[in-house]
Amino acid sequence: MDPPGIGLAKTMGGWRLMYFDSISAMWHMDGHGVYVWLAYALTALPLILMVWFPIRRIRQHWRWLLAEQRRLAALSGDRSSDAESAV
Amino acid sequence: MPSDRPLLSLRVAFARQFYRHARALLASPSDVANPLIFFFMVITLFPLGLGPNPDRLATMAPGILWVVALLASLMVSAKLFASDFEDGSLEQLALAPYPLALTALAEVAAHWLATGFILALVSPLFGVMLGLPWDGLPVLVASLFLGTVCLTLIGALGSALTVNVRRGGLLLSLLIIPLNVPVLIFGTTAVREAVIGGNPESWLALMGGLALGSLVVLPIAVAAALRVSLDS
Amino acid sequence: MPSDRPLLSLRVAFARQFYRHARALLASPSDVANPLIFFFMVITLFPLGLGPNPDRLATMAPGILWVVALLASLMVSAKLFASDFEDGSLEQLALAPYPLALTALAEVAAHWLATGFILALVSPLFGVMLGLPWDGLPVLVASLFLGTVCLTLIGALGSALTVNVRRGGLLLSLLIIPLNVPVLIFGTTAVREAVIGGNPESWLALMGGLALGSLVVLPIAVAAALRVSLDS
Amino acid sequence: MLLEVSQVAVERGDRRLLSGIDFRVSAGEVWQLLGPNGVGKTSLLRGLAGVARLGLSGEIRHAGSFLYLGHSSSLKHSLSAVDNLRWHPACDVIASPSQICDALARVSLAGYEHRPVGSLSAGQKRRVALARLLLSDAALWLLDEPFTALDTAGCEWLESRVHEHVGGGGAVIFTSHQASRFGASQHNLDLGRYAV
Amino acid sequence: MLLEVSQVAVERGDRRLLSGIDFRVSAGEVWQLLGPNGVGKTSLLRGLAGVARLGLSGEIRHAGSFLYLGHSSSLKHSLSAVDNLRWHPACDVIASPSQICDALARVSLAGYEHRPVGSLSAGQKRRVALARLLLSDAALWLLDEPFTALDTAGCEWLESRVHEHVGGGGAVIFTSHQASRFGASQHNLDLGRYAV
Amino acid sequence: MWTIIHKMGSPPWFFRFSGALVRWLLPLTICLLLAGAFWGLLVAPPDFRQGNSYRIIYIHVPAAVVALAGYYVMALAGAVSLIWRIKMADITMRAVAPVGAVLTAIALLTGAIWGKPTWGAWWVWDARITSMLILLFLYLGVVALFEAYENKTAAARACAVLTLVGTVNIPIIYKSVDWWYSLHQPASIKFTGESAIDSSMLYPLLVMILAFYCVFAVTVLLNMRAELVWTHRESGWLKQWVGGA
Ligand code: HEM
Ligand SMILES: Nc1ncnc2c1ncn2[C@@H]1O[C@H](COP(=O)(O)OP(=O)(O)OP(=O)(O)O)[C@@H](O)[C@H]1O
Ligand SMILES: Nc1ncnc2c1ncn2[C@@H]1O[C@H](COP(=O)(O)OP(=O)(O)OP(=O)(O)O)[C@@H](O)[C@H]1O
Ligand SMILES: [Mg+2]
Ligand SMILES: [Mg+2]
Repeated sequence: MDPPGIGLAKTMGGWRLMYFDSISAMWHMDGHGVYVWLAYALTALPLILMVWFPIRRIRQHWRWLLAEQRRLAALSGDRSSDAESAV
Repeated sequence: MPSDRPLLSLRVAFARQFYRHARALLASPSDVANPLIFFFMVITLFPLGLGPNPDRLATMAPGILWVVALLASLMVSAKLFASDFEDGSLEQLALAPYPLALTALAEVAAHWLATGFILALVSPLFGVMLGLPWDGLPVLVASLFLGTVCLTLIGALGSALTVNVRRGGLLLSLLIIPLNVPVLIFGTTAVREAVIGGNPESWLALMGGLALGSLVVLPIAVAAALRVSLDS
Repeated sequence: MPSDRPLLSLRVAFARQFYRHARALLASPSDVANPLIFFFMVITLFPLGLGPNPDRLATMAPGILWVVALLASLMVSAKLFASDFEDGSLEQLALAPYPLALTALAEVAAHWLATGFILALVSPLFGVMLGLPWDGLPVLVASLFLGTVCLTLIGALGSALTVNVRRGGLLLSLLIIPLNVPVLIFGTTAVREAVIGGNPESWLALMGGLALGSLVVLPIAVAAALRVSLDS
Repeated sequence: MLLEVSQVAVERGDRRLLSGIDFRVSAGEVWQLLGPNGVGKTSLLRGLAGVARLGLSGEIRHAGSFLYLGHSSSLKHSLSAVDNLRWHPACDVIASPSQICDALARVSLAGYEHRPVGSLSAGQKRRVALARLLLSDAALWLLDEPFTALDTAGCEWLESRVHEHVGGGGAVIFTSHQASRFGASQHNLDLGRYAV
Repeated sequence: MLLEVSQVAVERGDRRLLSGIDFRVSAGEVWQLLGPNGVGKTSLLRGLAGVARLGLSGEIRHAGSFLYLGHSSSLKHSLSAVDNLRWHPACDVIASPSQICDALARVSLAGYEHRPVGSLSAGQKRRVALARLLLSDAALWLLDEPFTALDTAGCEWLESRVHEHVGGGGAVIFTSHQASRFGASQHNLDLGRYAV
Repeated sequence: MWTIIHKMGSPPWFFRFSGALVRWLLPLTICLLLAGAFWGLLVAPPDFRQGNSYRIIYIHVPAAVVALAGYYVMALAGAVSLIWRIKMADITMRAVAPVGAVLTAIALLTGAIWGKPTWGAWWVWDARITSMLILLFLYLGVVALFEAYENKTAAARACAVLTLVGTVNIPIIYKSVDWWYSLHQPASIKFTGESAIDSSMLYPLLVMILAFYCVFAVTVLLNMRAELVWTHRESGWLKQWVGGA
C-alpha cells in the first residue's frame, strides 16, 4: 500500500519513535489490526457524539434565547446587540 | 349495531385501532428501547443462574430464549385489555360499527409488534451471546416469529376472560395459559433440530399451522370473551 | 401529618394494612395465580426442553428454579402498588397518621405471602421433578424463603418508582433486575453447595443478612419513592 | 322515531331492578332519565346502547345510528387529546386533525390539544370526551351524567349543544341528578316508577 | 383557627397556575373553592392535604387532624363496603363492623354492606366513600367535588352532615361547580382571582 | 465548605465557572486523547503474549475505570439532592447518567472486540464482564427513569432513590459476581494483570486514564450547561447574559 522506503520507524533520525515499520504494518498489526482499529473507531464515535450533542443543544437554546430577546426588544422599540455562542 | 351510513372499510377500521394502540404503546423512543433492554436483562439472568459454562448454555439457549418469549408475552398480555376496560374504551369498541374480533386483533397486533416481533428480530444477538450455533439462528428467528403470534393471542384470550374480575374467568384463564405449552415445545424443538442438523422445517410448518389457526379462531374467541366481560 | 389524638399503635396499623391487602388479593386471585402458573409451566417445560438426561437436569435444577422464581416475582411486582395508585388508596396511605414505610411494608408482606411464600412452600415438588438430590431440598426452600423476601421488596421499590409513569411495566424490570442479581447468585450458589455437599450455611447466612438489610432499608426507600410518585 | 323501547326489564346480578319500561324517542326530543342512586339508570342506558344486554329483556328498536358516552371517558391517558379523538374506537367517520382541533377549541381546550390527556384536570378530561359530540353525526345521543365535573360555562355549552342537536332533527337521552335543564321541551322518565 | 394558608402558589408541570393565595379557616366555617375547570382547585386541595407538595410554595399551617376525600374514592372494588371502611388506610381509629353498618345505613346503603364495592352504582360508590365522614373525628374536612354522582337525597344528606359538623366546631373546605349550597354561612374562595 | 457548596448550587455562578472551565478543559482533553492514542497505538511496544491486540487496553481500561467512578459521582449527587434539595445536584445526576452509560458501553464493546482475538469468543460470562453489564443496566435504568417522569424535580428524586439503593448494591454485585465466577468457571480465562505491566506500556495508559477523566468532566459539564440554559431561559441572569454577551 505505501511506497517502499518511507519507513515510519526511521523518522526521527534513527531514534525509534514509532513501533511500526510501515503504514501497512500499522494497519495490519500482525492480524490484530481489524480489532484494534475497530475498537478505537467505535470509541471515537461515541466520544465525539457525546461532546457534540450537548454543544449543539446549547447553541440551539442560545439561539432561541437570542431570538426571544430580539423579539422583546423589537416590541419595546430598541435594538439589541449580537451575541456570540455560549459554549 | 344498526347504522344507516356507509361504514369505514374494515381495513381502515383495523388500521385505526392498530394505530391508536401502537401510539399509546410507543409514545416515545424509549418505549421502543425498553423491551429490548428487558430481553437483554432477562437473558443475562440465565447465565447468572446456570453458571457460565458455554457448552451448557449453548444447549439450553433455545429453551432459554423461548421461556423469555413466553414470559414477555405473559407480562404484556395480562394487561392487554385491562386499561381498555377501565377507561371505557372497551365499551366503545363493542359499539363500533365493525366486528369486535377485528379491532381486538388490531390491538393484539400492536402489542405483538412491541414485544414478540422485536424479540424475534433481536433474538440472533442473544443467541450469539448464549453461544447458540449459527445454524440455529434463522430457525430461532422464524420460530419466534410464528410462536409469539400464538402466545400473544392466547394471552389476549386470557386477558379478555379475566378483565372484569370474575372467578369463572379466572378458572378459564387457568385452563388457557397452559395452551402455551405446545407452542413452547414446538419452538424449542425446531431450534434444537436445527442445531443438531435435523429437519426443523416440519416443526416450523407445524408452528405456522398453529399460528394461522390461532389467527383465525382466537380473535373470535377473544371478541366473545370481551362481550361476556362487558355484560357481567 | 399533625394529629392531636392518640394514634393507633404501629402494630395495629401494620396489621390492618396487611389484612386489607391480603383480603383484596384473595378476592382477585388472578394477579396471584398468573405468576404461579408461569412458574409451574416453565419448570415442567424444562425437562421437555432439555431432554430427559437426569444428570444434566440435576446440576441445572438450582439455577432453573431460582431464575424462574425471580421472573415470577418480576411479574408480580409490576402490580404491587398499581391498583392502590389508581383507586386513590395511595393518597390516603400517605395521609395516614403512621409511617408510610410501615404500611408499605405491610402490603409487601401480604404480597410476599401470596407469592414468594407459596413458591418456597411448593418448591420441593419441583426440585424433585427436576431431579434435585434430596440434600438440596431443605436448602432450596430456605433460600427461596429468604430470597423472595428480598425480591419482593426490591420489586416493591421498582413498582413505587414507576407507578405514576406511562408504560411502567418494562421500565420496572429494567430498574429492578440489576438489584436482584446478588440474590440470584447467592440463592443458586447455596443450593448448589448443598447438592455437592459443600457448606450452604454460609451462603444462607449471607442471604439472611441481605434479607434483614432489605427489610430495614428498602421500606424507607419505597416510602420515599411512593411520595415522589404521588407528587409528580 | 329514533328509538322504541317496549316492555323492557332490567336485571343486575340476579336482582330485578326495573320492569315494564315503555317509551319512544322521536327526532327533536330531549329525554332525561331520573331516579335515585342505584335505581338502574346506567344499566338501562348501557342496555339501550347495546353494551351490556345480559340482564335485559324486552324489545329495543333503534332507527339510525347513535352515540354513547358512559361514566368513564374512554380516553387513553398517554395519548394527546387530538390523538384520542382521532383514533377513537367507536368513530365511524374519520375527522381530520384540524377538525378535531376546532372541536377542542369549542370546548375551551385550545392550547391543550397536544398534551397527554392524563395531565388534564377532571373537567378538562370530560370536555375532551364531550368533544365527540361535535365530531359525530349520529342522530341519537345516549349520555350518562354528561354534566359531571363541568363548570358553569361547560354546562352552558353542553346545553346549547344539545339544543342545537335536537333542533337539527336529532334526539338526546341523558341521565342527571340535577333539576330539569331543558325546560318544557324536556321529557322526563322517572325510573323510580318502574323500580321493582 | 384550623388551617392557615399564606402566600401559597401552585405549579403543575412547569406551569404556574395560582399565586398569592391567603386565607384562614376557623372552626365553624364552610369554604367553597370556586373556579373554572382546570384553574387548579384539585391541585390546591391536594397541596393543602399534603398529598402532593412538589409544585407548592408558601406556608400551610394545620392545627389538628383533617380528612381528605379526593376525586377517586380510594375503595378496593373487590372488597365489600364494610371491609373497605374497616381497613381504610387513613383511618386513625378503628370502627367496629356494627358502627360501620350503622354509618352505611345512614347513607342509605343498608343491604349493600357486604357486596363487593365494584358492583355498586356510581352514586352508591360515592356514598360508601362519604360514609367516612361519619366514622372520622377529624376537625377539618377537605372534600374534592363531594356532590358528584349523588342524587337529590344524597346531596341533602351531605349538606346536613356538613352543617352538623361545622355546628360541632369543625370546618369544611370543598370544591364544587354548583351554586352556593350553604347560603350565607359559606365563604367562597374564587381561585379565578389568583390565577396567573 | 458551605460557601463552596452554596456557590456550586447557584446556577449563575456555576454557569460562568463551567464556561471558563470547559473552554480550556476541552482542548486539553482533545490533546490528551490524541497524545495517548498516538502513544498507545503507534509508539508503545506490543505485548509479548497478546501481540498488538493488547493496544485496546488504552481505551478499554480507562473507559471501565471512569465508568465505575462515574457511578459514585452520580450517587453523591443523588444523596446531595435528596438531603439538601439542591437543584444543581439534580442536574448533575441527570448529566452523569448518560455519560456513564456510554463509557460503560465503550468498555463492554472494546472488551468484546478484544475477546475475539484473545479468547476466540466475542462474549463469555466472566465475572467482571457480567458485573460491567449490570452496571450498564443500572445506568440505563437511571436514564430511563429520568425520561419517564414528566416532572423533572420528581424525576430527580426518584432517580436519587434508585441511585442510592444501587450504590449499596454495587459492591454486593461486584463481590457476588466474583464469587460466582471463582466457584464455577475453570481458570481458563485470565486477565493479563498478573505480570506487572511494563512502564513503556503503563505511561500511555495513565495518560489515557487521565484523558478519559477529562472527557467525563467535559461532557458532564456540557450536559449540565445545556440543561441550565433551557431550564433557566426565563430567569433574569441568563437573559442579562445573553443580552450582554
Ligand atoms: C466485554 C468484555 C470485557 C469487559 C466488560 C471488561 C471489563 C473490565 C473492567 C470492569 C476492568 C476493570 C477496570 C478497573 O476496575 O480498574 C477491566 C480491566 C482490564 N481488562 Fe477487561 N473487560 C472485558 C474484556 C477484556 C478482554 C477480552 C481483555 C483481554 C484479554 C481484557 C483485559 C483487561 C485488562 C488487562 C484490564 C486491566 C488490568 C486489571 O487491572 O485487571 N478485558 N476490564
Ligand atoms: N398530572 C398533571 N401533570 C401536569 N399538569 C397537570 C396535571 N394534572 C393537572 N394538570 C394541570 O393543572 C391544571 C389544574 O388542574 P386541577 O386538576 O387542579 O384543576 P381543577 O381546578 O381541579 O379542575 P376541575 O374543575 O376540572 O377538576 C390544569 O390546567 C391541568 O391541565
Ligand atoms: N357490575 C354489577 N354487578 C352487579 N350489580 C350491579 C353492578 N353494577 C351495578 N349493580 C347494581 O345495579 C343497580 C343499578 O346500578 P346502576 O349503575 O344502573 O344505577 P344508577 O341508576 O346509574 O345509579 P347512579 O345514580 O348511582 O349512577 C345498583 O343497585 C347496583 O348495586
Ligand atoms: Mg349511573
Ligand atoms: Mg378537580
